[in-house]
Amino acid sequence: MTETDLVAISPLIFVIALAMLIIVADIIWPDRDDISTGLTVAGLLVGAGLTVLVAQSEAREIFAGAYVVDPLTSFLDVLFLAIALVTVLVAPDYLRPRGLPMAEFTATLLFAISGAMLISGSRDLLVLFLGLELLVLPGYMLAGYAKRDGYSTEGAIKYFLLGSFSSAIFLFGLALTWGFTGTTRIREVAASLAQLDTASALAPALLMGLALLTTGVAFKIAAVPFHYWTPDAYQGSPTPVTGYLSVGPKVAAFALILRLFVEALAPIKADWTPVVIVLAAITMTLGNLVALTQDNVKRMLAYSSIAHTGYIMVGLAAYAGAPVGSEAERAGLEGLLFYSVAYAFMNLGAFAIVSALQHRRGVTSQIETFAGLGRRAPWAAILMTLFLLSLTGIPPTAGFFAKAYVVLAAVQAGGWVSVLAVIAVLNAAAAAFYYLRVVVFMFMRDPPETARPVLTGTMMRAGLAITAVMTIFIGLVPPVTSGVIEFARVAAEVLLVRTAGG
Amino acid sequence: MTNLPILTLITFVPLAGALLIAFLPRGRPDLARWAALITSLVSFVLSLLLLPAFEVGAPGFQFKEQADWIPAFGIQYKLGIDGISLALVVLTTTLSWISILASFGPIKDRVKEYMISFLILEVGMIGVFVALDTFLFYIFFEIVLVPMYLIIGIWGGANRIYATLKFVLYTLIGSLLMLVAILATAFSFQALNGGNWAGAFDYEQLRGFGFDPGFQAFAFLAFALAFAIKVPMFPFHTWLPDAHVEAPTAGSVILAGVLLKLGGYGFIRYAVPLFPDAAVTFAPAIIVLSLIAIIYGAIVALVQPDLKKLVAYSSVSHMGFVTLGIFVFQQQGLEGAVLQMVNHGVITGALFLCVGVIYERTHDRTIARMGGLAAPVPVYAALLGFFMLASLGLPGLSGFVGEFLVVLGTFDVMPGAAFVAMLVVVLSAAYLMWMFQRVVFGELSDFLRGIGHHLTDVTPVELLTLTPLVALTLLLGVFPGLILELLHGPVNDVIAAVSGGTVIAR
Amino acid sequence: MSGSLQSYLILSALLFAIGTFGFLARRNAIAMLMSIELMLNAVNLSIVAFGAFIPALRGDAAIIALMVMAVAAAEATVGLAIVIAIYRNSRTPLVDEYDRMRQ
Amino acid sequence: MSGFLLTAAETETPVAAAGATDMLLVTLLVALPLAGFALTALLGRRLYTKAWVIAVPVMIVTWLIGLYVIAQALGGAYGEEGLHFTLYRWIPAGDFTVDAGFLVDGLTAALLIVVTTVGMLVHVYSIGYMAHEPGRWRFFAYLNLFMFSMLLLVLADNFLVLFAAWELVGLCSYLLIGYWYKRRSAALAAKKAFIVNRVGDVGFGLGIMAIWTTVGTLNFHEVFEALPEAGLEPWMITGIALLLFAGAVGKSAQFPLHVWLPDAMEGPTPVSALIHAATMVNAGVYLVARTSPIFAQSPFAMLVVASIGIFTAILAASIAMTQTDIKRVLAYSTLSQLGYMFAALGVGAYFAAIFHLMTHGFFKGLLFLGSGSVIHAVHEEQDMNRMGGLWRKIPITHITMLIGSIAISGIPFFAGFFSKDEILGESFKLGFGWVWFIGVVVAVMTAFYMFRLMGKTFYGPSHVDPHVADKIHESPPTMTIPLILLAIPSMFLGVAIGWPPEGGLIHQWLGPVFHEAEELLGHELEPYAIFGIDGFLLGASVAVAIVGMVMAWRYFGFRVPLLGAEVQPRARRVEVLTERFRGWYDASFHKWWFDDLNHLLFVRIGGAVAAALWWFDVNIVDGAVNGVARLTQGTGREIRQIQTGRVQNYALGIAIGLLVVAVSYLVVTPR
Repeated sequence: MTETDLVAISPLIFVIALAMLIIVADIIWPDRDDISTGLTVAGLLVGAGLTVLVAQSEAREIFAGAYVVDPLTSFLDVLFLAIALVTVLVAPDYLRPRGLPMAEFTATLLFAISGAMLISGSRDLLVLFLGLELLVLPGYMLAGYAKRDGYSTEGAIKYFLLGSFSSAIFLFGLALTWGFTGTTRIREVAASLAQLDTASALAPALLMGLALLTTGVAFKIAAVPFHYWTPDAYQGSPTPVTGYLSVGPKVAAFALILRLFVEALAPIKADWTPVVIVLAAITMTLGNLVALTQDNVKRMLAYSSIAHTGYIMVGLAAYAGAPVGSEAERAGLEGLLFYSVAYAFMNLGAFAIVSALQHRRGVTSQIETFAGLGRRAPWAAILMTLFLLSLTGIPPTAGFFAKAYVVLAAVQAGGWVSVLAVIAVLNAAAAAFYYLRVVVFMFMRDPPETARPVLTGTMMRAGLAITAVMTIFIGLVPPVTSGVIEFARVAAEVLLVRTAGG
Repeated sequence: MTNLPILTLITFVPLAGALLIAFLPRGRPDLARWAALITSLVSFVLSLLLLPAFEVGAPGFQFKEQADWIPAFGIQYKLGIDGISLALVVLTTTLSWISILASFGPIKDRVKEYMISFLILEVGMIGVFVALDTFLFYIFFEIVLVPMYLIIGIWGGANRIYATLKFVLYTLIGSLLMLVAILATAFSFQALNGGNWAGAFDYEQLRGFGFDPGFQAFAFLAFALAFAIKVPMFPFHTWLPDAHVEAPTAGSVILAGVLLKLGGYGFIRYAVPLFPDAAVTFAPAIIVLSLIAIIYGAIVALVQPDLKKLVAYSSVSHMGFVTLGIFVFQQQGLEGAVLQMVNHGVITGALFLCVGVIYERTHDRTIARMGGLAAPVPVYAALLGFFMLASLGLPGLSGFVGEFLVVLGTFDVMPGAAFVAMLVVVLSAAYLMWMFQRVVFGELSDFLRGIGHHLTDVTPVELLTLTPLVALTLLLGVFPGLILELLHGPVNDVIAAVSGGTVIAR
Repeated sequence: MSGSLQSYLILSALLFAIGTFGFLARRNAIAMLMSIELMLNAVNLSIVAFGAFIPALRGDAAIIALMVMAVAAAEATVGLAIVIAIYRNSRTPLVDEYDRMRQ
Repeated sequence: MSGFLLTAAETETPVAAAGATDMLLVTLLVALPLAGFALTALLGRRLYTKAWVIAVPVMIVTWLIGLYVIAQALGGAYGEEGLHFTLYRWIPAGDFTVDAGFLVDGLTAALLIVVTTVGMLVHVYSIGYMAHEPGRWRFFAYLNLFMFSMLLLVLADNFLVLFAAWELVGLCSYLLIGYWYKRRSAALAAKKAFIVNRVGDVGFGLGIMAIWTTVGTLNFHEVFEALPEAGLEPWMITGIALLLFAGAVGKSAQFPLHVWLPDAMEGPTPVSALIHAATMVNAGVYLVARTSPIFAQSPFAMLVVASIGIFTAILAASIAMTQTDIKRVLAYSTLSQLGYMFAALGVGAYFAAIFHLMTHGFFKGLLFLGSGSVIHAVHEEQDMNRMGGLWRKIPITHITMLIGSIAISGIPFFAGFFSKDEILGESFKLGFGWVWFIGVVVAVMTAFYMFRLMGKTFYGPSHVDPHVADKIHESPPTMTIPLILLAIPSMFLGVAIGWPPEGGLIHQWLGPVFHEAEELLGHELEPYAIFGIDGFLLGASVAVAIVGMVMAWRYFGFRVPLLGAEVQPRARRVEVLTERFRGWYDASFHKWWFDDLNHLLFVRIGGAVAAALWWFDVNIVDGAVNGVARLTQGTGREIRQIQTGRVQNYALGIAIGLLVVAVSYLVVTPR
């Protein structure tokens, strides 16, 4: 351990420190939500700045190779911090009327984010596991944050029980992998696996481990059939938390996949590719089919987020299905990363609107509450439409480019993965129905008699502005688009170089 | 011309107008109306400026604009027009301002939003016709959906939500598959081009590239499905009657006048030249479907009780000529197909305007309740009659030449098909004249008598919307060369592509 | 030697399966939490076994096992907190009665 | 507009034997009525009662120009090929180009004589006839439009312009039949006329396409030159000819497309005279005559033309014998006479056909206008059973109509005598004995029904509504003067241009036009022998005509001692006759049930098919679409059930998922 190691990992340290600082500040100035909120926002911006400062164009291993700072780390960290920022901006308008304190919320959130950041640069199975636990444990707490709300706690306990269950499964998989390869270092795991005779069958124990790992991560990204917790946890959680849960842990879990499957398990990717392809197909299809029948917007978005997992998995499948060393491998990872960015903003935006509608207590997220929103709160309705269109994948929004990206990658990969491309777009068409149904309610139904205007605070507006701007800009402003693409490309490239290097 | 990016201007002036309207005060619908009208007129005038500057007979595309957009994939912002696009752009700008003007009266609720939707719609429509990059094309192609979705869904009739969702979902299924094909095409190009993305979405480079036949089949089918739904071809047409019935008048005008043309244009610009081998392979099937559409649409139109449905089914029939003309791969057929697109846009647009005029007064479109309109509203009756005649292909009016050329081209290739297509001459006369007889002739119906003094003849504004279309119908009927001369070059390119004139890129 | 590693691994797998069964079969939240503990401990057993039978892993194994225990403790803490919260709301520890949200 | 307007208007230099003046005048011939239409239509109501003030003068000027052009053409100023020039290029579609061009030759001129003259007279007549119609500006506008279309039709120099004009006259016919649009029957008749015509146009259109695809041009002269050398299979020529003939059958209302013409009588009478007797319905005859070089190459097609023609002649004549509506009798008579013309065309007697076209144009125009005058006199009554004894009350009408009836019946020295006799004679001499025989039978019937008409209208006992009877008076001069003017050619046109037989003016005029066809047919006619076969034929014609007249008189005339004693009251005798031929009478009276058949076929069955297809569209095609949507949602609703809300079930699902994944790794993996 050297000083430079600490510098390299400073964003992570900073976030953890920030979380502690907020707890302390809350003790000093209790009931001052504005302080904790302000601190968090400022801190997150600083953290993002730090991340950019320490960003490396080449992989920089620290702590004896247990952690790495490379473009992928930076890419993901910036994204995590942005997710946290938007969540924090959106939260007060929801939490305050319900008497839920901000400080604990932000601190918990920051711990979770630090876990995500730990995953993003992790090069060690153990660190990976630690990061994962650090990510999900605060997540359970956030899900049950409204502890007097039966829905919230119900969602939380389901999330917790199943989450722990899957963590145990995942851990067993890690243990088997570790025992089989004899190392926790990802690079060495990959090297060890690469030495296996590719023609002969793998040891059953390793395959069993692989199955356990697959199940574990599939749970975390909410892939069907490991998705059961998602709708209930999302619906029950306080809406800003739902927004966070639908993107933060999901993207982090994909980061985990990148580090674990794409880096460590790449040499045996032929073994897990078919499973990924099948999972991707049923994930998007089931998510969409069930979302079609939902009348609660929050729950509908929960199912929709399952479907989006499927779309992101198409990128993964493209990587997996592509011949080793082909350009399609990179394209798949780029698609995955690009999709994650787009998905993060548009989904956060959509949940932000749902949460803005619940400004007053007792307002549910039944689709009827959206009736006539176009008249009551035109801007909210327009933004919601934007997010929904983006989620549908209508150009020129970020969601469209993201979808195009993964589809392109899938097409490049060829074979069965290109069938996934077709399934993906058919799903997108079906999904249009339920997204547009919300638009129907907002613009084509009259508001109920009792409807009152929607109030949004400044922070909520800022949060909405960020998500909306990103949703539009990623698609429409060439420098932004190219920037994200380039960043994703560099990140993916690093991953591939290392994989190829063994 | 100077270096003025005129195509960009034409395309995006409406967007500027839409943004402007967004910031107009809510309580002043008149401002929104006028702003929209003026914006669309500016775009219209700009598009007219193209006419004198356009060099007839010059090969390739003109007024080209090109800029990198997403260099990582060679995606460009590339615009340009040839004769086909020029005709359709002018059609679009014309129908746009007419539609906006026609909305002045009928649209009273949420005028601002309506006008914004309409202007964005115009951006998409023009964009489709001027884009020379497949990705850009797709984006414009999809952008069109959203405002149309809103226009039908917000300002439409009783069953509007069903209709608009059906319209959007149906169209989306096709177009999303096309997206896959566009991306696959680009990738295919890139792979065969040594991994270089440059030009992978560039229409001019893709055209004549000579893709692998197996790939062509897949890509062609995906493109063709998208366009077949848009045109719409039998059996993908059932969204059209629903959408038309529910759409507000101007929506119907644009839907019939321009949106359906996106499909025809897509076939002629993309599906056929990019994948000529597959196009030839599937041509017989498409010809059969076109013939079915032509006859079937006309027969079903016969028994429609609703004026708009009748015109909608007539559109199915008329658009069948477009696809028929394209897929006989023969000069007259292709030129006729494009001409038919323009004509159908003008005539059917006008017919929907006419239906709108009567709907404004009676809030009804049921043919059975009409009758005897000739006496109380003679000018209206005359206009309806005029467009009815144009629609049934009376020579001297524009409908005739396009249809005739298509059938002629078909006859050249397969006389049997031409015979079937020609039967529509009788059928179209039957359904249109029967409609006309029931609506305009006879004694004034009890229903209309109940309308009383509200049953007024066309207002000056309505006259202003219909007169240009009358003029166009006459002009293009007597001087179809105005359009046809534009088409020789582009059409020859298409024919060259399918007749094996493809150059294998190296 | 590896034969005996295998037997440990089988044992740990069995334990893991028992834990899983417990998790699936029990309706009481606390009992389910305990099943998870059992699963984690099964993993720990395998880790320790690896450490014991493969010299190269000996050092890592201890650390990992400790780490897993720590994580298990943290998990239990959070879990119990949530269980208490939900018990307050719904007055039952039986999780299959928490089905207000479904479908 | 640099480029494209110029190219669009670019035309080949017209080849012209005559000067620019003539070209301008020919152009004016169509332009003037068009302008008249446009002005009248635009000014509309503002013309007040003088709705004719533009249309009629325009038509008179047109007529004068027409006379000049006719004189030039027939005087040989335009040479054998005729005056031929191009206005502009109408359709430039690659190698398919169509010019808006005009051709004036002998045939055109022959048609022009009828079209402009009858047209002008009908215009004048209409001033009086329509004097009490409130919206008559519309009528005059349509009339002008019709004149434009009809003149364009005869002047066109290629098939497509002809086709365009063909459709336009159909349009005018539609508009004018439906002039009294409030009357349901009128509206239906108008629609029927147009649609039935379009059935023929399907064939015509396809024929044009066939011509272009085989010879690559649509210009008359070029086609006729190229076709024999194109080396086509005979069946192709036959095909082309029959397709063209289909158009002619529709426009000239030949069997089986004859059903529209009687209904067309719903239009104002001047329209019936102009369009449905003298001009438009002749267009089919004109087309076949114009394309005679094509028909002449296909004996089979010729046979079809002759058969259809003569069959229509007898069919229509049989129906005419029992109709009671004065205009319908004339309409069926027109059908029958047109049948004669086609028969003539079919046997190769081109001159006779056009000759008959011209004479018929005048005398049938006269008869219609006369009937209009009668109808006017008895206050818009058309049923002959409610007329009678009018001959003293409206003498000018009576005399002129009598002249027309004599002309059509084929009484010597009146116009129809020459032309009809030429048709029958040539049929016989060219070896079509059966045509001749049926033609003679038709001649009897013609004379019979015409004098039945005259009898019931003018001579028989009056059944006029007593309220009306007192007020009957002769029509105003604007109506009677055209009658008189038309009576003149009805008397003398035959002798003027048709005498001597096979050497009259008509043969000189049309000689160059039919030269090619005659050569192709290779007909060798024996010289006309008045004391030989021709005399016999002539005698037969005259005899049967007189027989027909006398028979009609016996039943429907007033008593003339010489012509047979009156045993029973006339009405009773007619009844007896009717009863004796009950079946035939019914068939005739019900028009051989063609309308009922069509109603069954097209309205009933066609309607049912359309309704069935619509059902198919809504339930099957759209049902499939909605079915997919419903299926998708239904699947979603089913899958939803797995989300039970219970953690145990979820955990079980995860465990099963884990097992499946593990099994797939262990069993299904590629290695």
